[in-house]
Amino acid sequence: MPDGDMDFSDVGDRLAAEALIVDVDGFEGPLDLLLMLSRTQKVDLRKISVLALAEQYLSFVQRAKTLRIELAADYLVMAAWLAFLKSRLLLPPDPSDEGPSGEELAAHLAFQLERLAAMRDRAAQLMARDQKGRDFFVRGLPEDVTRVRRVRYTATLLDLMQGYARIRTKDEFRPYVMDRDNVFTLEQALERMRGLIGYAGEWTDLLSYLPEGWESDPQRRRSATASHFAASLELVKTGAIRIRQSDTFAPIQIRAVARA
Amino acid sequence: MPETGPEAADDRPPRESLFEAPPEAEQERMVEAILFATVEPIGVADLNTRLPHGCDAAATVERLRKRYEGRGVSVVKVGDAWAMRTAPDLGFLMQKETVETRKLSRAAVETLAIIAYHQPVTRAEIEEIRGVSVSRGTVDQLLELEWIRFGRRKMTPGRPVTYVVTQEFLDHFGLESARDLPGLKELRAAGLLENRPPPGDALQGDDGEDDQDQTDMFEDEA
Amino acid sequence: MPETGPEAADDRPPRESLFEAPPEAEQERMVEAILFATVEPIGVADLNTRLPHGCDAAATVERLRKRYEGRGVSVVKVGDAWAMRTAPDLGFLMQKETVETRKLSRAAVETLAIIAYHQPVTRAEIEEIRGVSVSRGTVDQLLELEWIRFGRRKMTPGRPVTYVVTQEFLDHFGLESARDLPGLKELRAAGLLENRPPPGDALQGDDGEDDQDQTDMFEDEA
Repeated sequence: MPDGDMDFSDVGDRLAAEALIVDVDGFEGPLDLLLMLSRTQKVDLRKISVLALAEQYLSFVQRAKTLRIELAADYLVMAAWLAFLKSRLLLPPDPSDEGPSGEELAAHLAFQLERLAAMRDRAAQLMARDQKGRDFFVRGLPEDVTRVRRVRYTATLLDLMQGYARIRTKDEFRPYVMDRDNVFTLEQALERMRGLIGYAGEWTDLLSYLPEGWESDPQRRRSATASHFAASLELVKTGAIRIRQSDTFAPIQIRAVARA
Repeated sequence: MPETGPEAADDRPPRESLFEAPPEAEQERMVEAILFATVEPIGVADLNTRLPHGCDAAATVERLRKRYEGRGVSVVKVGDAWAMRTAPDLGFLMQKETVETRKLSRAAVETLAIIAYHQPVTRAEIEEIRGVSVSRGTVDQLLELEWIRFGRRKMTPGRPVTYVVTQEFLDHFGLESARDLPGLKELRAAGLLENRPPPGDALQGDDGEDDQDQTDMFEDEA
Repeated sequence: MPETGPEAADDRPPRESLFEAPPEAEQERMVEAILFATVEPIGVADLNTRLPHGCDAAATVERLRKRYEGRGVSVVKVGDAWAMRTAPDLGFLMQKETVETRKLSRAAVETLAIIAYHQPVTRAEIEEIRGVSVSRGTVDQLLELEWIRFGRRKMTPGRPVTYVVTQEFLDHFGLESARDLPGLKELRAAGLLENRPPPGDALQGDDGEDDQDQTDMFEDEA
């Protein structure tokens, strides 16, 4: 600490100190005040005498007290800490003490002050830059991007199938009308066979009784075969005809029962 | 670029004397900046009051207009005033498309399904199957989506137009052909058809025949 | 150059297939129009989505920047985005356009500088640097101006939220990136951007990590 004590013998310094006291509200905390005080040393912050700074600060706090100026708690906390720092810096290091040395603490304070000063300089530089809306300008008449909203419709295969299923299911509730085009009913077959049976003296293939137009189309043939078979069973039951089949899947034959 | 700040401008006072106009190029820069930043078109008189003494706004704006000819931005006259606008042929760049995805309406889905399963199919046939009339909007929407198109006319009285599904439709639904559409049997197996379909339903049989039947069904009816 | 207008482009249709990018001059017109029409800086990716298929926005915007050098309007880079702004030395012509901004308090200005140089930075770190607590109003004001925003949380106990500066900040102060902040290198070289805890502080271990974060942030933006 080369500078040693700082005294207020100089009238100007004393006046500056007084002014500081009056302006205490203008400071943003103890660090701000310390930075201001350090300026009076008029040296590079890296070479600052922290001891001298501590002295300045402590005497500032002392004066504030004598002038009965209320100091915020953090100013007093800083004063206590600086008093501690001062004692560390002045007394020879105690080997049994494990805490940081006075020099380390002083170096950190110097660092904090330097950092704060640097940030202030940069802040000033930043605000001195060309600013938008003051030095340079944006397009005054922006042509807003018009948003074209396009709707994209989607449907999944499932939607499609469900839709179709819905329609098809709905069909079932429609009054049911038998599509008779391809159906030959039992009644029709019975009617028809009753008329023809008289001519069946010999065993005749049942299928030869199928009406014209019902032999070739598979659906029609199936329907007519079934109804004619059922009708023939009916006729067997009434004793009008006899029926036989020689083997499985062999042709079914019928013959009229000779009337006694 | 702090070097080109207001200080830089102050560095050239000799050229900016009160009675000497800035060089033409400088006047052009100034008018360019003003036209860019101004909120509304600005008249020559207004330009002159904003420019340093001795500037000729009318001539400068003309030069600027020439300079921007064929560029993406042009200097245009709006009434008696001047403004800069983007070139009209680039208007399409000023649009931002937002695509909104929406589900197809139930009517559209059903109509589409009927066309897919029964194509080629007339509007009357669609209405018969759906049991309700088909709105023009629904068909138009499907045509617009390019999921259906007109098929050949039906050889029946009135020669009604038919609808068929498109390649676009197949692509969208991941089908190779309309025949890949699951039949009613499969729909039922998938639980989509809870109830037994009515007897004699054309789609009852196996798939290959179904398509055939479908076509036949309508041709018969016609 | 009027020769490079849209007509000129039309003169060479054989080269303009659907999947071929428009000629360079045409791309330049397009980027010019888009940047000109828009107030907010636009990223290269956004430009590419607005340009026709195959355009190279990054290269085009660089050419455009060159073209506008020395003009009354310039193409400026703002972070990863691009914008057109009037030349700063012509600000004196724009009294009409000047936006009266609320005067920032000293605390706000300092806080802004600390966030810019130390980002990502926590409130506690700002307070440590300034030596006083940061009032809510100060941060709110900066957030409202959209000059700062929340960054990712710090990986330290309590996972405190951090602040970083925004693209709007860069735009407002004419910075290409946060790395272009005046004197950033010098500050770092002098160790003044380190978050150095007081000697004997128990949290000393975090120091290294914090610095890492800070460096990363600036490197990311490169």
